[in-house]
Amino acid sequence: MTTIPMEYGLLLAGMLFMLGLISVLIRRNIIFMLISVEIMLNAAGLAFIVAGSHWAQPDGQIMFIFILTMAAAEVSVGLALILQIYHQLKTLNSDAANFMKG
Amino acid sequence: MTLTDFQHLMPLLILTVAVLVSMLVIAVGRNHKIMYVITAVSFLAAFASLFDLRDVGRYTIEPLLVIDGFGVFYIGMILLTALLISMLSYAYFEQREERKEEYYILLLLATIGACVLVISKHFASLFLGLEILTVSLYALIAYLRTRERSDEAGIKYLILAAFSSAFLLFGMALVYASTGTMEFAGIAAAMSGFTELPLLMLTGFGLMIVGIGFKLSVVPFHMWAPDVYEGAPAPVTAFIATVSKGGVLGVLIRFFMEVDGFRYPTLVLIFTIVAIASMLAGNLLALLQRNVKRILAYSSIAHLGYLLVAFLAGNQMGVEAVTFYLVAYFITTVGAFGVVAMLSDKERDAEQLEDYRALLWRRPWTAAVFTAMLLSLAGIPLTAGFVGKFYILAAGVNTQLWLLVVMLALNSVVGLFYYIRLVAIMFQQPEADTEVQPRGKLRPSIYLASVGTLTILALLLVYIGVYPSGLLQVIQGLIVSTVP
Amino acid sequence: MELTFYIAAAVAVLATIMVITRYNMIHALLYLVVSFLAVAVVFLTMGAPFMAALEVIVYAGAIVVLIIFVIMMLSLTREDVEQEKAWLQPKLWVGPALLSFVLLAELVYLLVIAEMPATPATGGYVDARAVGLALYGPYVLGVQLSGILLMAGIVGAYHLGRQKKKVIHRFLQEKEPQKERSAVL
Amino acid sequence: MGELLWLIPALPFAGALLLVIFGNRIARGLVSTIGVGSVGISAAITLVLGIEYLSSRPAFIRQEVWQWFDVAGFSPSIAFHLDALSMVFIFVITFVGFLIHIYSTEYMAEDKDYARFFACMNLFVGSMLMLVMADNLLLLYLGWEGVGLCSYLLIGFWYKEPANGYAARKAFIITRVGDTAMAIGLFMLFQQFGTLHIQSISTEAVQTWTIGSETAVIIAFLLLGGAVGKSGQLPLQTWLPDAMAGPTPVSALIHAATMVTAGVYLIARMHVVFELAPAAMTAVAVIGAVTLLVAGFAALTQYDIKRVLAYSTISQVGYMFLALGVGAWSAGVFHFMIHGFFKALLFLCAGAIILALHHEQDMRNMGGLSKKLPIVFYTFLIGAASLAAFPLVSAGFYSKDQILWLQLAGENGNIWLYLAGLLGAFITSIYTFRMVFLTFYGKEKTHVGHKPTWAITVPLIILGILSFAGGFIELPHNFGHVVLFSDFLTPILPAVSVVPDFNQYEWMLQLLAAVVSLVGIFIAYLFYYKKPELIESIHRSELAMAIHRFWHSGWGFDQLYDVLFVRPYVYLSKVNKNDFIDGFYTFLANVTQGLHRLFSTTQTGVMRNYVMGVVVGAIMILTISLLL
Amino acid sequence: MILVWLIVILMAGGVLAWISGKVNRALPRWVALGSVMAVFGMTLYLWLSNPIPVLGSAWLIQFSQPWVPQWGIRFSLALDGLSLLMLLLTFFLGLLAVLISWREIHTKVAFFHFNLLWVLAGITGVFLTMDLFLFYFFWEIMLIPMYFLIGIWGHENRRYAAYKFFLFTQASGLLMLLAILGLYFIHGNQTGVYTFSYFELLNTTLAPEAARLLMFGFLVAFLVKLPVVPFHSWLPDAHSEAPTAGSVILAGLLLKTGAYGLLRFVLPLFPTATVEFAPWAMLLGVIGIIYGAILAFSQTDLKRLVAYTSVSHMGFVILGVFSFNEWALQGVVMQMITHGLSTGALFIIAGFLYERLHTRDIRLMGGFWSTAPKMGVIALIFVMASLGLPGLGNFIAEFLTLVGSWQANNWLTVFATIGLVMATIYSLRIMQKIFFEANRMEQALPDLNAREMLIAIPMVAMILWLGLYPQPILDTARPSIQEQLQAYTKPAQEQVPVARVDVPAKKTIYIKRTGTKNPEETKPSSNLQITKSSN
Repeated sequence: MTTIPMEYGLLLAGMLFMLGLISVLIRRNIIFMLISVEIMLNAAGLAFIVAGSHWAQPDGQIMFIFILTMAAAEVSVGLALILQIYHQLKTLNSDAANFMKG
Repeated sequence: MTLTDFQHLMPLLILTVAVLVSMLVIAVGRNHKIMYVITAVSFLAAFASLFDLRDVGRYTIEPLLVIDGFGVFYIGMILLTALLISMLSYAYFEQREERKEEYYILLLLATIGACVLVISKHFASLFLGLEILTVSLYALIAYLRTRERSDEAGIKYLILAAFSSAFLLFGMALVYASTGTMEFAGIAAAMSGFTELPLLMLTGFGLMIVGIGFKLSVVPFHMWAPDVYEGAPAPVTAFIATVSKGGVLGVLIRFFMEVDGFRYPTLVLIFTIVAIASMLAGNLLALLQRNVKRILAYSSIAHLGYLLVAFLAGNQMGVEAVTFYLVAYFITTVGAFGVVAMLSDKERDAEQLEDYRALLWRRPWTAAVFTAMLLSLAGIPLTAGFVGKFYILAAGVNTQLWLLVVMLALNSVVGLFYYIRLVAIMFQQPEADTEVQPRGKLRPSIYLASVGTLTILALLLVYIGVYPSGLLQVIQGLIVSTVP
Repeated sequence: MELTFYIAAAVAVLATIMVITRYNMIHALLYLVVSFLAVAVVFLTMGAPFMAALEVIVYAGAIVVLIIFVIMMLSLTREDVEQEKAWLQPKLWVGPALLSFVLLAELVYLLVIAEMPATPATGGYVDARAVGLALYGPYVLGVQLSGILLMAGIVGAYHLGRQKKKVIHRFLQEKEPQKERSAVL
Repeated sequence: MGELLWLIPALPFAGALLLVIFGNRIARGLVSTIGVGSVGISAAITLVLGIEYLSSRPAFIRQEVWQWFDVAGFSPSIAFHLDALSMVFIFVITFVGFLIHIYSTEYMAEDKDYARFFACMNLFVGSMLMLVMADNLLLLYLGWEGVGLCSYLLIGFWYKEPANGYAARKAFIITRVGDTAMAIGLFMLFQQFGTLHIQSISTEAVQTWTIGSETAVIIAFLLLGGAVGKSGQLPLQTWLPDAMAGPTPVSALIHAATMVTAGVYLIARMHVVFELAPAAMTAVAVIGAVTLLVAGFAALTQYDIKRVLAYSTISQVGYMFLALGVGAWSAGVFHFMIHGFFKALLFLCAGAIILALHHEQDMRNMGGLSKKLPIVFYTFLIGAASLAAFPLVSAGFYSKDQILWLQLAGENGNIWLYLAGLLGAFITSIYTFRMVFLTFYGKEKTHVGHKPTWAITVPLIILGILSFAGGFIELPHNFGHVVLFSDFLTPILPAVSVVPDFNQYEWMLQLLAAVVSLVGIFIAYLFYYKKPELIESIHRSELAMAIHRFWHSGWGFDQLYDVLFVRPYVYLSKVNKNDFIDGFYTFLANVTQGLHRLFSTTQTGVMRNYVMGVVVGAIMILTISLLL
Repeated sequence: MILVWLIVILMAGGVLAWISGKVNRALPRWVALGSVMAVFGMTLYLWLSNPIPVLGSAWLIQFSQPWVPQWGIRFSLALDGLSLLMLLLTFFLGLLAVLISWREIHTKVAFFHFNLLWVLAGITGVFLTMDLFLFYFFWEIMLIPMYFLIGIWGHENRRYAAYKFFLFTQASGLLMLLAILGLYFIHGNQTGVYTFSYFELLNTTLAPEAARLLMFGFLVAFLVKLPVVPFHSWLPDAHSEAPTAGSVILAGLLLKTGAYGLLRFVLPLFPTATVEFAPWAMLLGVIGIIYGAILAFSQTDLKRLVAYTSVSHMGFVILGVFSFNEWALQGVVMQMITHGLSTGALFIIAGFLYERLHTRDIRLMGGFWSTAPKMGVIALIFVMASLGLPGLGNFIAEFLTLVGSWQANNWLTVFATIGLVMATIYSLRIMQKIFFEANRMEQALPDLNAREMLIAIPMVAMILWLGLYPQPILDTARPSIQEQLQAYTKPAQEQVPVARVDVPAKKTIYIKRTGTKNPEETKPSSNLQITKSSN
């Protein structure tokens, strides 16, 4: 069980986190951006699990549950908002939502 | 969870109950006024319940929460601010076509989140409090969903906040990985062994700063602030500017004081850079801005920079200064956005500079209140902002943060320019030919809430500006005993 | 067990790369499910079976399904995929990707050179029971707070997601800005 | 009697005050009564006091009116000091002033600013009296500046003409340059002695300084600066010819008889300091000599009658400086008095002529006036004789002769100074009688309008008598040896010590001076009356004309100063009108605004960019973590 | 308590004036007039009933009340001769400011008078307070209403001028605040007593480096306010764009707060640092004198011209302050008062002209003497005062300053004296362009009316009085000046023997100088002795 060093777990989490981050940066579709953020949150959850497993504590997993809750809440609000935006702008292009600047 | 635990969580319980009651009331029948009254009363009741906790000392609800003088004061501050904002909201939303009732529920929820933040002593409660606050804010910002700008602001805040939350979480995970605990005290204990932070923990802290910095809207995580301020309804903007930031700052202070993060030059350097950059960028961005809400947004960025100066002082005086300044800043910001809200109409918020031209001659009292608020932001005597700024400078000088203090002084001057520019516009002579039609007025009873709130705020502003020792006493009394 | 971890990790990374490079949203979501499943396997290897289950149910299940629902509501067409392709031109993503790689490199470097704390004697396996005990023991307040969090999400989603009746009327009123916008796009 | 002392300056001041307040509202008769009366009473008091003084012969009379102020021992008073020296000056000021006031009632009769004129004149007389009666240097400085102000106001009296204003400002500013030097001198004196009280300085200076002590020399030079400015000596003489823009009585009173001799007074008053500073003494003499020559040559070429007189004034004051420079104090003061009489006379005559000729001042347009204005002619002749030092019968002869004699006989004398003085005397008689011949002889070129009445003629006659008879109170050793005047001054001003065994040559020198004067007159007669074609032949020569132009412009000093000071100053001022320092702040403001624009571009409103911002922040933080 | 009343009356009067505007348009003027008269009367009474030379002590009245005890801030006011004089000037000019605004201000009369009175209240506070926090408090308070005075009732370019004024003074003020805080903590760390009290802070011992830095903090604020080149550039704009009353208060009072600050705080608090800095400060003063004079000459806007003359005149103040002797400081005090009067008067005349002509461009004026001789005479008097004509107050001020500064630095004094010539140049230009030459305007200029004479005559009387018998002023200021100088006189005496040894015999000047530092001892007033014997 303890054969997997924590570095590897954290590295995996880091890579997933960065992939999500890249996606947020390069995607213009708002839904994609939301998905990417979910990937990042998932990666952060993974990091907690890894750490929790390292310390053999349930705390990491509990944090994961909380992250899960938050992700769910956020996705629901986010999707509702995206629907709203789509109604307004007739597009999912995040760059189109740039009325406010300067 | 024991009964004493519940007693100590009374303010939060009251708010939670209020949320539930509100939902039930909506289920029965929608009524703006009732919702408003429930909200206001619950804020008041929650605030009143704080008086029981005056001499709480340090009560912990393991492992998540700690209730101490610091927390009580911050909760009180948050509750009062939320109360004032809810009072301002009434007239504002009365004019809107949108459904009004959910707003109050979300406001209550967001306030709960902020309260949890300032009494949390564990990453889990920190995270949950922050997310309750944030998720409520998503909806609050986009509340006027028929407005494009409101939606735009909402989605920007949502994506960015979630994005930064991910950073925060990842940072927490790293810290947890490094120390094996998520409690502040545990982390502090783990850290106490090190003179230099281990890299893993440093990385964790770094990523956490990204998340926290975003919520505080300090440079370089500030870019959302003006757009969100502009897009959100004026009372919500006030809420973001005050309660949300105050809560985050509260937990930041608690965490940093607990782990004594000021020992580590890397962290101090990061915060110093962030503070200076915030002051500079905030003020410079606001300089020629023509949108009042954006001006206030940029100015809030700068003010967070100022607050970080006192925060960096890292001693008890610094904490007091931050707290005092927050009080002043809350009053001022709520007052300013209150004026914006009051002047707003059905179509749009009163956010263009043009809306304020010659305001003094049209609505002298509103203009006077706004002027007082702006002068307070600028740190001019007779206002709370002056004493606050003085306190920050004193804290900075005391710890000999000369660079920061001088930057603060110079930046205040830049800041002064746009505040008095706004004042000057209000004081301009009205042009004879453009007779400004007073906007359709609401029933006086509805206005009363706004006017009363603004009056209270203005009086408080001047009172604290002239006689700060009362507030000081409270702050010192509550914080002295509990700052670790 | 080790091997499982490496395979699952590789799958997760690859699937995620696929997610972020797909033009078709549905394809991307399917890869996302794969990625989540792989991560669930990683959880298993890490000794967190309960979390693995939750990952599959909530992430791969609920959240992705929710997204798919929304995509269906929006009734995306072929053009949207083309659109997505157009948005994902290299010149647009090279800069941000480089930036991210810098960050990634820094993070990886930091994680690699960082000294990991010594592992405690006990094994890493934490079963559902331990998690449950902790969750409803010390963390019960957290659970309640999660409830409040979910309530905030629900109320928010409800308010924002409500279909308005006045939409048509409003668009009719504001024909002019609408045109301007399409010009911008 | 001493109690009345304060009235002497106070009355003219009171007159001025009354005229300023009520001048525009009361009749002209009343204006002249106040204006002339106040000075008249002052003159009367002076007379009474003078008699008193002569009979009792105290060292001095001092009257303190009030203590001006007292700061840490610096305590000047408003106090008057009357001794022989100031007596002479008061006498000249009040009497000549009185006569000129009377004269002015007619001269200025037509002017609409009649009251203003008398107000200024009264103010001037008051200030001048203050100057000479002050018992401390600060009060003296008050009078000193006060006369400067009045000079300014009166030169620019006809203010509509910008040139007059220019001349007025020039006078004020140039004299102020000298005053500045003097002020610095006062600072040094105060530093040395802790007081500005003249008597104390005089007594302490002797005890403190050795002869030639550096401080004494510096102070003496600084005081000399003030004297040079006020008295129109080189190098600050350029204002005086232009000062003729004022009404002629002003020129007579201020720019001939009294104010320009304030420098003489100052040096005489501070003679103790000067005696301790031989270098400064030499400087005084040299300045005097050079000035009298420069001004003399310039006077030769002027056509404006008043300018001739102005240059002649500069030149004559040069003589006084010459005298002071060799320590012949009383000779200098004597020449001041005589000069006061005849120069006032000449100016007043010129004024009468100008008035008669409808404000024509160019001598080329005059001529043949001897018949038309007989009284003016004769009195002018007396004055001219005095100025030209016509031997034996003119007062000027005696005063000037004494100066020339002491250049050789005096201990500090110098043959070169003497020769300069002699040459000056020669030129003086030429230009003086050039004036006489051009004005009164030859054809009448301008119709005579106004004929002078008593108010003009009486002062002329009185001054004529004084110019004639004034010389007899001080006669050389070899004829008469009357020393009334120098005796009178001796308690105050030490007599010049004469080189022993030099007396026998005195008659030779007197003869020489007389010859020089007469030859000068003859040359003037030849060139300007008998054979005017000689002049024309000179005018044909290029070189002569160049010299003529050079002299006519007052040796080019104006142009020089214009290039050296005026233009650079004006240029400097104009070029920096908008204050380059302000430019720096504007630049700062612009930089700030530029930064604002720069920062504003980061707020694109595009969400991905904001995400990028967060990422950049994260990179920054991680980089810092890595590096530290 | 009477000191508190001074401030309270003004502030309350301000509020009352604002409110009374709702009742009647003219009422605010009377309210303002009444309150300023009241405080003026009170101050006059204070002055006349407390003959300072007799009392001989520096402090007449003190008032102290805890304000923010946690920080050691007290609401502490105290009156000495210096403050008394400044107050008299403040209220005198305040009175005139109300009077000149009688006709000039038509819009928002009530609010105008509110601001006017609050500026005066702020200035009063600055002159009275003996608590550094309170000082800064008042220092800032007076800016806001002043900003409004310029920004609302000013001329064409008012907003720019108002910003500039505000930003300059604020920026410098904040640096002063830092210095105050530095001093506060240093004192607190030394003694354990954290207090802002002026009297307590006087006893702080400072390391040279710290003293230098703190002094610069204070200096910057005061030098900007004074203003000293190169910090002067706000002044011409503010002065020329402000309404007449604003210009009068700016030139007459606000600049004086800088000079007052130098005297009251910089000199006694940092004796060693100031001595080090003195030559530079004096150099700045001389540069100011000359630079201001040169710039004044080429200005075509009358108010701007007068503003630059202020720059020049204030150069004398800093020159004098850093000479550290009684003559110079008395000169400075006199300069503060007389400059307030003379420049104030010139601004008032500019105001009169602007009311009549609606221009301040002197190129368009000329020949007004013929139609407005009264105005001409009064202008002449103040122009002469401005160039330092003896017999008028400014002369006493400048002469004393220069006498004093000569003791400290010869060459700089020489250049400062040259400034007097330049003063002549620009001053005469005022007369020439406005009152002399031919009239370039079509209309004839009406002469001063009774109200305007009522304003002008007292000023003329004052400036003459100050020129001819300034002793009451000097006596009033003496004890406080001696107190500010206490720290300087001692080392001077100690240095005497050193000077005598070091200086070669030839340089008699310097040996003398140290001797004359205390004329009471070395020169028992030689003037008087002779007087006695001769009479």
